[in-house]
Amino acid sequence: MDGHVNIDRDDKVVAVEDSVNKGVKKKRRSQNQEDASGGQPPTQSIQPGAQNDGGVALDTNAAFSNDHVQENGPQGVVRRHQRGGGGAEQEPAGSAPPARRGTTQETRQSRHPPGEWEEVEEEEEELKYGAQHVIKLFIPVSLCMLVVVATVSSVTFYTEKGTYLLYTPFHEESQSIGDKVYDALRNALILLGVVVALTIVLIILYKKRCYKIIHGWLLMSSLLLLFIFTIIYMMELLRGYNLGMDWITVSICVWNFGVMGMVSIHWHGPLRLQQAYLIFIASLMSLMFIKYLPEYTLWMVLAVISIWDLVAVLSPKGPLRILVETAQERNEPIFPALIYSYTRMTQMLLEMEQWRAKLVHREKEIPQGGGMQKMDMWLEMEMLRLIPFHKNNARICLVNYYQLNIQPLKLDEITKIDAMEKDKILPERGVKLGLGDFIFYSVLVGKASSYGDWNTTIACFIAILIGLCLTLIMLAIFKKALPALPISITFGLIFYFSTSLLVVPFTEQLASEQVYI
Amino acid sequence: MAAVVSCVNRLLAHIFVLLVVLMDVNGNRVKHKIYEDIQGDMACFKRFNGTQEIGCTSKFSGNIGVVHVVESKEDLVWVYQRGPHQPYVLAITPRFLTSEVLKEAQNSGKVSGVVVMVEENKLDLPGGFSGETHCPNHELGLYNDSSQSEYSGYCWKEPWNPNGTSLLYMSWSFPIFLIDNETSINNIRDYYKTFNEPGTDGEPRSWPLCCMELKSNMFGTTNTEVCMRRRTIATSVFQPVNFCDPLSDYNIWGSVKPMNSSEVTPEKSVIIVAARMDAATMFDNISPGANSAISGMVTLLAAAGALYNLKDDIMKSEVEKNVLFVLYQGETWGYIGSSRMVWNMEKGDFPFKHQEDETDQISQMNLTHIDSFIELAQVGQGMTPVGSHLFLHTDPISNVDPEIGNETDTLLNLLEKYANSSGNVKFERANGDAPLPPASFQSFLKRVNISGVVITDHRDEFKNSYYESIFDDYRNVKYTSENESQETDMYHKHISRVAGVLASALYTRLTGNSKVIKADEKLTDDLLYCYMKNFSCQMFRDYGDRLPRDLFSDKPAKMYVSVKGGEGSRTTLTHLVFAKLLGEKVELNETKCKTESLNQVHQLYYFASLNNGTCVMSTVRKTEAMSPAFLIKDYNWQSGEYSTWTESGWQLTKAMIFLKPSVAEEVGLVCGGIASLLLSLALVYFMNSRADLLFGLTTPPAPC
Amino acid sequence: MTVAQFFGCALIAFGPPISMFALTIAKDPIRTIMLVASSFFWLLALLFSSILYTLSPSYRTPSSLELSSLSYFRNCLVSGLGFGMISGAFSLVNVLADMTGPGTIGMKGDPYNFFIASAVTSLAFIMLHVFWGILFVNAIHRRAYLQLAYVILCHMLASCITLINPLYSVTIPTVWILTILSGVLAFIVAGGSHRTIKAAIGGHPRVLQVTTSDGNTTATVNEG
Amino acid sequence: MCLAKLPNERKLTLCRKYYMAGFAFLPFMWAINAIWFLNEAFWAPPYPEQKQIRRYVIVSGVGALLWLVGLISWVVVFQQNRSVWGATADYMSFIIPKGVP
Repeated sequence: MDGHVNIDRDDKVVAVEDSVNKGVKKKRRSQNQEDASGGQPPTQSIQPGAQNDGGVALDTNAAFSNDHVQENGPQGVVRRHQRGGGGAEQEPAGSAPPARRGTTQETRQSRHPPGEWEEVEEEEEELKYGAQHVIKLFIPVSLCMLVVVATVSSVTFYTEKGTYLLYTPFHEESQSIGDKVYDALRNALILLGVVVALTIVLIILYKKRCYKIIHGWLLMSSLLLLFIFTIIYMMELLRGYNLGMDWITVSICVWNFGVMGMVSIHWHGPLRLQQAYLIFIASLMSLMFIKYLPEYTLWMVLAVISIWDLVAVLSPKGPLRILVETAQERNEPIFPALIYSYTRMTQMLLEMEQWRAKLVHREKEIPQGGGMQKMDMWLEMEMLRLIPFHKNNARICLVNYYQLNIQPLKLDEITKIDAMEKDKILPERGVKLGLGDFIFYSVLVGKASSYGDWNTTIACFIAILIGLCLTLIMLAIFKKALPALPISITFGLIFYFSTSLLVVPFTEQLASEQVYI
Repeated sequence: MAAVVSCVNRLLAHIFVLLVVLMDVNGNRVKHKIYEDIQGDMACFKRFNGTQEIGCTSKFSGNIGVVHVVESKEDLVWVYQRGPHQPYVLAITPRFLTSEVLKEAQNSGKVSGVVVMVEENKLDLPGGFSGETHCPNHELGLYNDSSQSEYSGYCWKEPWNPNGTSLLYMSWSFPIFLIDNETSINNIRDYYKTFNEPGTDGEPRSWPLCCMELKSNMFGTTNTEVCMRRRTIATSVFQPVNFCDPLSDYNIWGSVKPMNSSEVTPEKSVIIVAARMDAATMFDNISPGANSAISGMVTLLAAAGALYNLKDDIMKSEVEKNVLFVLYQGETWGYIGSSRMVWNMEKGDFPFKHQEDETDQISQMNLTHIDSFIELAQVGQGMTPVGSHLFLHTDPISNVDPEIGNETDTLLNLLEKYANSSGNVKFERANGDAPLPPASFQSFLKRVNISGVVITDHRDEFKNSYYESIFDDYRNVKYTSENESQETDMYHKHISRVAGVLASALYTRLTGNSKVIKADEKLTDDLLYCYMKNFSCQMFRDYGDRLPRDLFSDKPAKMYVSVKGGEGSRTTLTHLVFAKLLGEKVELNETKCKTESLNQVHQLYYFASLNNGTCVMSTVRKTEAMSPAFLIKDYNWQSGEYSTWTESGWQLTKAMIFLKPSVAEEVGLVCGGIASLLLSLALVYFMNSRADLLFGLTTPPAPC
Repeated sequence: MTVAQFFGCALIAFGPPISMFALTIAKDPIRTIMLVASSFFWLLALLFSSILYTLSPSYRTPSSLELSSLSYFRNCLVSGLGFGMISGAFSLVNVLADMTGPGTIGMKGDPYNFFIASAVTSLAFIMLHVFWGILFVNAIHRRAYLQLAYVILCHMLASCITLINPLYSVTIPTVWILTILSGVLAFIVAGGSHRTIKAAIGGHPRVLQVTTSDGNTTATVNEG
Repeated sequence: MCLAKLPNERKLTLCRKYYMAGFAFLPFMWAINAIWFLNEAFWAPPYPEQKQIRRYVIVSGVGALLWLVGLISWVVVFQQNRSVWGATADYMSFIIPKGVP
């Protein structure tokens, strides 16, 4: 769900140029107008972005900061200059995007806000711009939680214990809390070990550039999830309501559902559908966790994972760091598919193809002097206009990618092979929330709801949303990769326990006595 | 601010006090204010056989109905003719637990459930009530209709069980719950009085009425064939659903002399002394079976104990006879235990398949080894003011064979001799031209001609008017002990007398010389008390000191043969007691006191709390009692050869009582809700669209 | 089936706030975030006060909760709504959940109209929170301490009056009177009057203006 | 992904692929195809490939509907006759409801 509405893809670059050439103020204006257009649908090109992204690409810089250039790195700047030059030459060749850019510039002129309000308005416009993205994250997260909570509270299967994951050998049978916690701790550590191991494996694979393996693996896992887990889910649903069903119907339904899922996730499909699938997968995954992790272990795992997350992302030698560095020096996206929605990605690719096509058949128009490498430059800068490169976002992706990777079953990792092969140079952009985060948020809320007390559930829900908010804000402030789990999960845990221990007795007393506060 | 708070508090102080007094501290969830749980552990459940299903089930989500307490016929009439708020849940007293009432309820279509309120103190027993048919186990018995014997029709003319209502074998479309918990019953009555009871002129009350939800959804349906098939399918596909399980438990048996495979067992050498140890009712968790099962069982145990005290001279006697004491399981449901034993004997793997390698193992036994068969059926009501008066039934068909006839005669004579010598016991031969009453013996006679006798307390029809019903408890056999061993009680004396006579007769058969044996009255009394009144009695807790505590309830023992993994506590305890009675103390410590395999001639049992640690060596063991029908490959379920009874599985059975509002109120509420939504929508929309005019542009609230 | 009751009460209690949310707030991300944030702060306050409750299980807590949460941060309409919704949810959601069963309340001597009463009262309180939000903000930035006092007193009165439930005939009218009163005050403070109402009913909508007023609120948020 | 930005020939190929795939017992794919390209097929400003797209959309829409009807009727029939068909029905069952003949 990269919230990047096409228009600001263009404008941002424009903005960048401006800021490079003419300085901050104008650039800010550019942003105003970019949301002015972002705020209200009419502009055709904004439409998909505006509605599509359940979640966000919170383009940090655009949203909260005024200086693009510094952390774009020298190379970025250089390119921009080229682009500036090239763009200037090629403007007349009225290809679609330049034209679009033209129009936007005009609009910007026309919408110049009156003088003394400017500051305030810009302030709030920026804020709004960021807020939009936050909301775009809220929606899918809430949806995912909704699915999980609904299932948990309606189907007993996911709350009754008995069978456990292979990774949790200690089943908390004993009565004393102490032993339970001890078991839970050991389970959690084992799980953590698995996670670390997997991460390292992945790093190695990635370093060795064995993309094929990784993608095959991801494909397999998504296949498993989409078919087998769906069957289980369906079965439990039917069983919960004691409905009979025959194999023929079931197989047809599952076959259709699964294949459509694979197609829309790994190939082309309507964005909405794809997002729906991703949400569904995430919730399936978290349901599995709720079902197959012993009670205390689950809480412990949540805690341990978010701590480990913190370490791995922020510590200088954390595995993520390494991954990030490699990703950056290779200047390539990190499995975009691991992210809630990467359809922009495919779309970019398509656009890229368009560009190439155009360029190829426009080759003659290119000044003969340059020849091939000129053409390359062309391509490159076109790409740049298309998708300006943000380190941050790449890193955020990574963070989330990593989040994904901790699933013991690695089922939620979906990717797009041709995305990798077509263009190694395509950088990911926008803040992406990994499915992993979805899963863990939902696990927390779902688990809270499994005790049948709605106050707790609501409390956890709000706490997590707030945590998410804070994460994004900090992202804007620190401009460095931040793990998405710790804050939210910490809040969630705090509020779960405090609410269920302290608040609920109080509120239930109040409710049953009909005392209002 | 604080000042304000404090003053307000002082202001409201007295209200606080009031509230704190008023408010209930526990369970603040509003749920607890709405629902009241009613005892729901004694539900009527479903059973299946090859052709039919019996019992009751509720809908998947439970049956809800307006509670109507039935004290008299009029109440029923009111429900069927005037009651406007159907469906109803009838709360009846045991008097109304008859097939007529239930049939009427089912046909009226106005009843969604029935609750039977059994109050200990003011119990109005129906004159006679038995869930069984007139001819218990007729179909699977020796004289079933398909058999050519001239006695096949006998029972229909002269029913053994005239009080039989066949209630147990009927299928009901609504759940039936039994409630004997005081508070639950009082709750039902009180709420009924406050909310539901019609006015004096039968004027029905208006909503809200107090309703009841009965939830006892049975998984299985149709018949054993269907539900077993579905079970196998479910297991093969995904995690299993126990649509139904075969009735099964264990036969418990032991021989006086050890039967070692090293020495050969002579033909016609084993006297089988049998009793059945299970009873049934239509409800879960209650099956007292005082006369139908316990009387015979305890007699057998007492006789075994008395006989085994003289084991020394039995062992050294030259007579090559042996006595096999057997407690059969599941006899109520088509002679499961006995037919299984016969089946195994025919297959030649009773008690176990012969292991080549093992030296110390129990010898095989088959039908030819059986000398004669003595069965203790219901003997509980043979108590007369002067003593005991019992009847000896024999099988007219096998007696036609002169040899068998003679053997039977001698056996009867022997018994009568000792009865007379004991003075206050009278054994009278039942009508020689009548077939046997329902008895395990029949399973053997179906296969082999052997002499035998069935000892009962009735000549023609059952004395027991509550055969296989919830009322067949200690009252039915006039057992009066309040705690272990009371001299005043006559019943245990009666049982001991019979046991004594039996023991003496057996002693004579074993040794050839005669001797009058008295059974231990203390023992019989303890056993009777433990089985009929308090299962967690001292004796059982001593014997079963290794069993989990929760097996012991202070209710009477549940004599129902359950399914595999069902409640086997009474089997286990009987097994232990039996082992102790038919075993000798050996000097082994707890660690040594273990048996490697069931095949061994002697089994070792350790009782930690019997004079601080006793190891007992005994021949008593248990073999599975599950109908052969479930072991024979593609057995034809319709062929009434073996018992095909299965019990349905279920999630839980629960009952609760609550108040139900009128539909009008609910509709009103929904309308109100929708109205509030729409109104607010309209208002907010208006205010939004006209915001500029509403909040005049004069004062835009400056930022704080 | 008393799912009907569930829907009825749920709509009664949460219909108005939901429509407010849907029409005024949902389309503005910042406000939505504010909504969540404010409810979060309400949670914090509740947590704090329930700690007091666990320490001393008396009814002092409601009022002290109020003070604490009020003293926590400034509110505006949105955050007021946030307060209202979360408090409404906390007071009602479990009751609603229990309604879904087959039965209704009243068998054990509780009033029959328990559900409807709690629905109506929590609606009143949600609205009260909204109005208080508006009044409070105005009071703060206009230094109008009378308003401030009114808000606090009103809140305490409302909360304390519910202590004498289930005397609905007393509590519900009082609470609703307070609600209407505060509503009118809030309306006036926000710049409304009978004149403007007339104008509004007669006049034509001008959407552009709405955005500016939005701007102001958001600006408020910015600083608050 | 956003169709509007695709070049027409790509739209066509995509639509065709979906249509073809639908024949592998994938009515759902047809349904998606129909809904997804509905706008392109009927309301979008006309372009050469539109005619074909329209055809595909219509066919797959109809196909999907037929499948839906067929499936629903099958389910109804099965549920009606489950108890009648006895063993066969049981063996065909993915879930056998509890307590229902």
